[in-house]
Amino acid sequence: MPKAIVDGVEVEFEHGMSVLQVAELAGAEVPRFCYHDRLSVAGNCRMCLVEVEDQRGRAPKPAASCALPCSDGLMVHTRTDKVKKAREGVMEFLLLNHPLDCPICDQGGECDLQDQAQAFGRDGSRFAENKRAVEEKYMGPLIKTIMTRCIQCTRCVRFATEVAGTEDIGLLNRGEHAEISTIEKAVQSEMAGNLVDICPVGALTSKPYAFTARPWELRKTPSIDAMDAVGASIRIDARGRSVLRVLPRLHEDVNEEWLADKSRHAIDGLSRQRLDRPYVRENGKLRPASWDEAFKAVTDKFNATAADKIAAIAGDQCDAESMFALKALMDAKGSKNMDCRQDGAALAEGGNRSGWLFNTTITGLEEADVVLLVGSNPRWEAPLINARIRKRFLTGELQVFGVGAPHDLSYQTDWVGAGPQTLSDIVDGRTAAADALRNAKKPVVIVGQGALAREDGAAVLNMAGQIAEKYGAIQDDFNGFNVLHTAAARVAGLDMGFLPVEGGKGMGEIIAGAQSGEIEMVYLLGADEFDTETLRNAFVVYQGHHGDAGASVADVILPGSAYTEKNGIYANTEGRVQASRLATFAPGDAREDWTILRALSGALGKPLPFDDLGALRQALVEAVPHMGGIDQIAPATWALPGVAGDMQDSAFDPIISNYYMTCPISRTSKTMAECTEVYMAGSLDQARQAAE
Amino acid sequence: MAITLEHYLVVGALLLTIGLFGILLNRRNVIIILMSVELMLLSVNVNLIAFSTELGDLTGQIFALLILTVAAAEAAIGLAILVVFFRNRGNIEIEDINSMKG
Amino acid sequence: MAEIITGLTFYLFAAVTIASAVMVVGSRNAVHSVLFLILAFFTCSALFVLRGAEFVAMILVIVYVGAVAVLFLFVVMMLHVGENRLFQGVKRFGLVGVLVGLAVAAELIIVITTRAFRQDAPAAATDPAMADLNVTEALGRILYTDYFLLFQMSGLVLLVAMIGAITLTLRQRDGVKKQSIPQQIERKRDEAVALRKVESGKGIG
Amino acid sequence: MIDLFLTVVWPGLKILLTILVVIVPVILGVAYMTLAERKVIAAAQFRHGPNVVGPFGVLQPWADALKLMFKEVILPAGANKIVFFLAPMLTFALAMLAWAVMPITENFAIADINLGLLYLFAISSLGVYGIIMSGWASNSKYPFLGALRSAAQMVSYEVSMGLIIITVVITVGAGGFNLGNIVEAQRGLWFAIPHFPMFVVFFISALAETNRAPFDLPEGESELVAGYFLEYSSMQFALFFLGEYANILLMSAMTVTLFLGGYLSPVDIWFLGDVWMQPIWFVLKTSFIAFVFLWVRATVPRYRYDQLMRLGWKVFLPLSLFWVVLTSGVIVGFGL
Amino acid sequence: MFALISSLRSLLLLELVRGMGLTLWSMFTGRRVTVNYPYEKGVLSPRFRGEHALRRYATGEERCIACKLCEAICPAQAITIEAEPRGDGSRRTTRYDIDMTKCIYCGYCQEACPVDAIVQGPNYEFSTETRAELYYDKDKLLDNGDRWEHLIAANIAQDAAYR
Repeated sequence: MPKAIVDGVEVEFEHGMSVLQVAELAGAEVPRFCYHDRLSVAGNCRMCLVEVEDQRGRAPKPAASCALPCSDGLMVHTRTDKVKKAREGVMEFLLLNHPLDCPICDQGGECDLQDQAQAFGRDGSRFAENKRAVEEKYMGPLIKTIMTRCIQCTRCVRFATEVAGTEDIGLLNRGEHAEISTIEKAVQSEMAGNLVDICPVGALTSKPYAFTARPWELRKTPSIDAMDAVGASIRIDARGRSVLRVLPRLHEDVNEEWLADKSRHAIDGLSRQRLDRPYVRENGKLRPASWDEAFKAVTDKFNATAADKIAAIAGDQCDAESMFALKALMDAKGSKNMDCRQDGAALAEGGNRSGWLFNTTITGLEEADVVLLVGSNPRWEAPLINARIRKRFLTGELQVFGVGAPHDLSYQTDWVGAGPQTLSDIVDGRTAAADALRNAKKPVVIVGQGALAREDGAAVLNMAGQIAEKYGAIQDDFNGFNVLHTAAARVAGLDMGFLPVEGGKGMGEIIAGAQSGEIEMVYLLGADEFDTETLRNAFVVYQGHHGDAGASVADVILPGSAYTEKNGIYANTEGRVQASRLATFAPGDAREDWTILRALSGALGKPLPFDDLGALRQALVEAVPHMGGIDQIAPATWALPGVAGDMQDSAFDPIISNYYMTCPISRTSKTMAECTEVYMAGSLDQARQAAE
Repeated sequence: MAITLEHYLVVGALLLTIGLFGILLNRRNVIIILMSVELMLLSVNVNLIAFSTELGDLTGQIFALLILTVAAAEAAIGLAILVVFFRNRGNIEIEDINSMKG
Repeated sequence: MAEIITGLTFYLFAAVTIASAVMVVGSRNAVHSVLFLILAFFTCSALFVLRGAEFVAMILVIVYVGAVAVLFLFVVMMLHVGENRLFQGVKRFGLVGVLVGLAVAAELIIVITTRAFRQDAPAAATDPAMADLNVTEALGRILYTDYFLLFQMSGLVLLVAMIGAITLTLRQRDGVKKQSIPQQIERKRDEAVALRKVESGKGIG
Repeated sequence: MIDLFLTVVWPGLKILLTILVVIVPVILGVAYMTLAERKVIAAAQFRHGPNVVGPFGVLQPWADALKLMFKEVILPAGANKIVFFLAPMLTFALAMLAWAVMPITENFAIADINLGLLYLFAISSLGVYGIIMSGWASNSKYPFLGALRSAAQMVSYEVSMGLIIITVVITVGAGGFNLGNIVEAQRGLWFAIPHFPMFVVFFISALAETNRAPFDLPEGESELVAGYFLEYSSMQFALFFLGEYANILLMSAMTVTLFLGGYLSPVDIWFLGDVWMQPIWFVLKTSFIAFVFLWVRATVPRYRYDQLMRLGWKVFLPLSLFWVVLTSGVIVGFGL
Repeated sequence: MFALISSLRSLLLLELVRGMGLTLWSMFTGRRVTVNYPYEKGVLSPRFRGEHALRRYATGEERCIACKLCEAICPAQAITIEAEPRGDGSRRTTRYDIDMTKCIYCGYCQEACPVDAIVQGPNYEFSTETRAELYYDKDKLLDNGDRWEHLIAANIAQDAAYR
């Protein structure tokens, strides 16, 4: 390995690294604005100047270290007077036109420019002319622009172009007149929020978060996102009892350092339409009640109803603990009617755990050479996974084929068909996709919920599995068969078997039973994503955090907590077990979900055998051993999933019709409503015009 | 309503009995025992005074005064011992003091 | 009329005395016990006053209430004697206690009710020389004549008690700086102050 | 009916009236003592003192009283409720109780009892309980420390006070425990003159007994915040305050009675020695001693606690003991 | 001889008597030096740190821009600020509370303020009858600012040369 000497410290580095990376390896601090690990090198801020020296002697001028490949034996000096002076000069120039409005800037306190001006800048400016001013640009409902603060690092341009795949931002004009601008329309991406993170100054700031808080006021809680099944690592910033913003946390195997907009901005829904006290329905109307009254109502009905007439449905954002507690409660009663597949997806029917996991893993996508999307729109169902596919696509070694309704996925996709018929064709080797798959070294099949949540779902799943088997996606150290989930709770629910077993009723049968009177009591654990009106005839207990679909039909409402308000375990679509952390307490009388179930079990006279979260987790891990391995993926041996059978001819419907509203939280979020208005209802241009 | 000697004697007898009970029933707190002793001495004083005035003989009152001094001395010494014991042992429970039997 | 008032006063004070005596033994809090002890002494001295023994009554208040009980209170407060669990040892000693107590009470009642002591009671043995003196003076006269030795003895007892108490509780603590007034006073300026020429930037070496 | 009135009600009323005749002026005096203190200390420090409420601030005590009455009663957490509320009442009641035997004129005292001096002494020795109880019941460290200090201090100085009282009693001779007799014995010569050192020692002991500067360690603001009544507020606090000042007045009256000839006129000319002038002389003398109390506070800095104890046990006790011996020696020796 | 005199001196408490004499003398002869407070008042420094006030610009626009620096620096954590964009998009507070019972009058808030919005004015007579009145909100503070503006502005101008 080549070696370099940074400030007298010898380091080994890999070939192709830039001087900046090598210096960082050696522990030297090199300031930078435009350079970003995950973006291409622009080299236009000049902040990372260092002196380099080789056998021929010291270079006459300082060099921009981010753009200079490091060579063997190079000597790098980052602390010489010359470097210091150069940085001060660069800093002074950067600040020439930067307004010193830190007191009203939302970036204040976490601003790269502020920090580096303190650390590397001079104490004053010699600039006596008028500063320039730049017109604000409209970048959509999530991003607020104060373009005068911009230092033209072009990180946002590169992010939009490279990662988000929407070439909406560009640098216009030259010299004094250079400015960042949207070219034709607002940034049309589900990852637009990342622009705020990536901007080193306060030019792009979060619009919903504008002026609400300062970074030093916030209580930062590392946690896990539950808005989709990716399980991105997030940091929840809260003040008092309200969550003010969510930022991504670095997790190379899941979200790198990006975060999707819904995860980031739906949190204002956490403070709206909350269930903060129990309710009981009396004479057709819900009235506020005490916990005791609510428990009594539940107990009376629960004890009076036969076990096979009671059913439980778990929602999409439940933590594993509460599902486990509910399952334990149902087991104690002897009821087998429970399901965690609200959309009725034909998962866990035949096959084993490998049949419902994203087996390739998210990082595994970076080895794939052909991807076949079956009834899936990863851009909406899992924007971060979509970003990974795009990342692989940009290397030029990936071909993407899709079966289903065509979407713009931000990379080139060949839509080879619309429905199950195409799958049979591929198995029979009849389409272009089949040829590509045949030639692929690591083919990947991604089955979306749109392909499964239909009556022939099991057959479709089986067919997709056959494709994977036939084209060599199932290898010893590689499994190219993937199910892409949309619900954060789904994998954990399937893993622990929150399913109808041995004659129990599944989702569809529960609904049918409720309508026919076979099911008298339904316990909804945060379940809102189906037509709850079908449960009108049954006695519905709704335990959840928002007054949404489930609550509207409920006879008893038990206020639970949202994913930011509890310590819970989630398994993402890969099967990666992750723990979320309590960032704020649930409002009012609401409690953590498992405690409600525990208390209810006590009221029912069937106390669950755990008194604290530790004991509950222990019980959970005993029942489902791999739930104990936080941030690990338990391996699953391959078995062909699904049930072979006839398939209908209808096309795959997309499972998500509106990316911005998929759960009770995002449905109540004002920001998400605005995004829906702008991006979904097509009023983007009107909004843009209005802004101008 | 005439107050006779017997009245005082009854008061003295009751005080003595209460003091005795205090000593016998209390197995924990030495200070209470000391106080009970003081109560008993007080009852003796009541008797002495009662008889002294009844009989018109001041000797009773003299004895009462002497008992007062002795009781004061006893209290001082007793409490001093307690303080020293407390310093060494950290409590003054009778069960522990028993261990001084060796 | 006056008799009724005296009688009522006696019953009042006697009742308070007995009640507070009971509370001394039965109170859960040791500090309360001491406070009740004080009350018992105080009311008892009132009883003495009613009986005409003012001097002893006053001395009782001054010596007992003013000094001895303060000592008790001090010790109780300083030692943090927690709760007084009265009946803790009842199982072991309760029966004995009740028996002994009842026996004593019975004996006393028998003695009182039989009035055996009355029979040989001499007539008022008042010394004619003291007839015109008040009780205090008479007391003084007897104390310093007939009972002078006893008086001296009790003084000695007090002295011994004082010495004992002091030696018991006095503790010499090491490592405590003590003031020595003579040393302080005798210190001269020459021993305490020294004038030095200090170079700037060097300090005193 | 009339009989009952004559035998019970009328004597009772008379006693009540007599008590009021003494107590009301005492309470008024106590109230104005607080004003006087502030005025005297202000004067010594070149200040004005209270001068807003009424002319020269004469209504200040009433304003203070009103304010204190309407303050919130605060009971500290973990405090012993009964003892906590009992303590200030006890302090105040004892300070008032002692006035029962104080001779105001040669034929007026509420209760002219033989052992008046002993009674006075006994009552003043009970004063320590109010303090200890308050300190303990507050369940707080500072009051507790203050109470312990105060109790130790009061008990210590009581010893030398007792010996000085014995000196006075010896000097008076027969009936010496009667306060009236003591005053009458001073008709020729006030005891302050032959017993001058004891007069000084008694006064200083009185300072210590009432926790006044320079012996106000129990309430030492700098270290114990306010001492035993730190946790008190409202009327409880007022009672402590009144009790403290009533004690000052009491001690002043006691000093006057024992050493300055009580109600006697300093000069027996014209009408000045008449009986009706006696209360005036008594009040004047008492006021003077009370003024000295304030004057001392304005002058002398606080003693250290070990110095205080040293003074009490190693200076005053031997000195007063020596004086008892000397006095009795002189009386026996010269056959006085 | 010296020892004799000194012990005599201490025996007769001469020093004490002299001290007492001094106070007695000053009681009757001393000139009264105190200010007769409610009717006369002392002179205040322009830097005096009294009751807080939020100032406005001459246009009537409030100065505070909700930068929260005062809240951050307040050592007693007496200040609570909440902000959101105002209708015109400018950064303004929706809530500006000072708990005067917590305030230690250190003056850091006015030092930290980039726009001289929060200042400690010359008023020191703001005792209240209830505790609740000491929890100042934005209206109260702005009202203070309006009331004391002429003095505050004068003080700031006077002190400006030393900053």
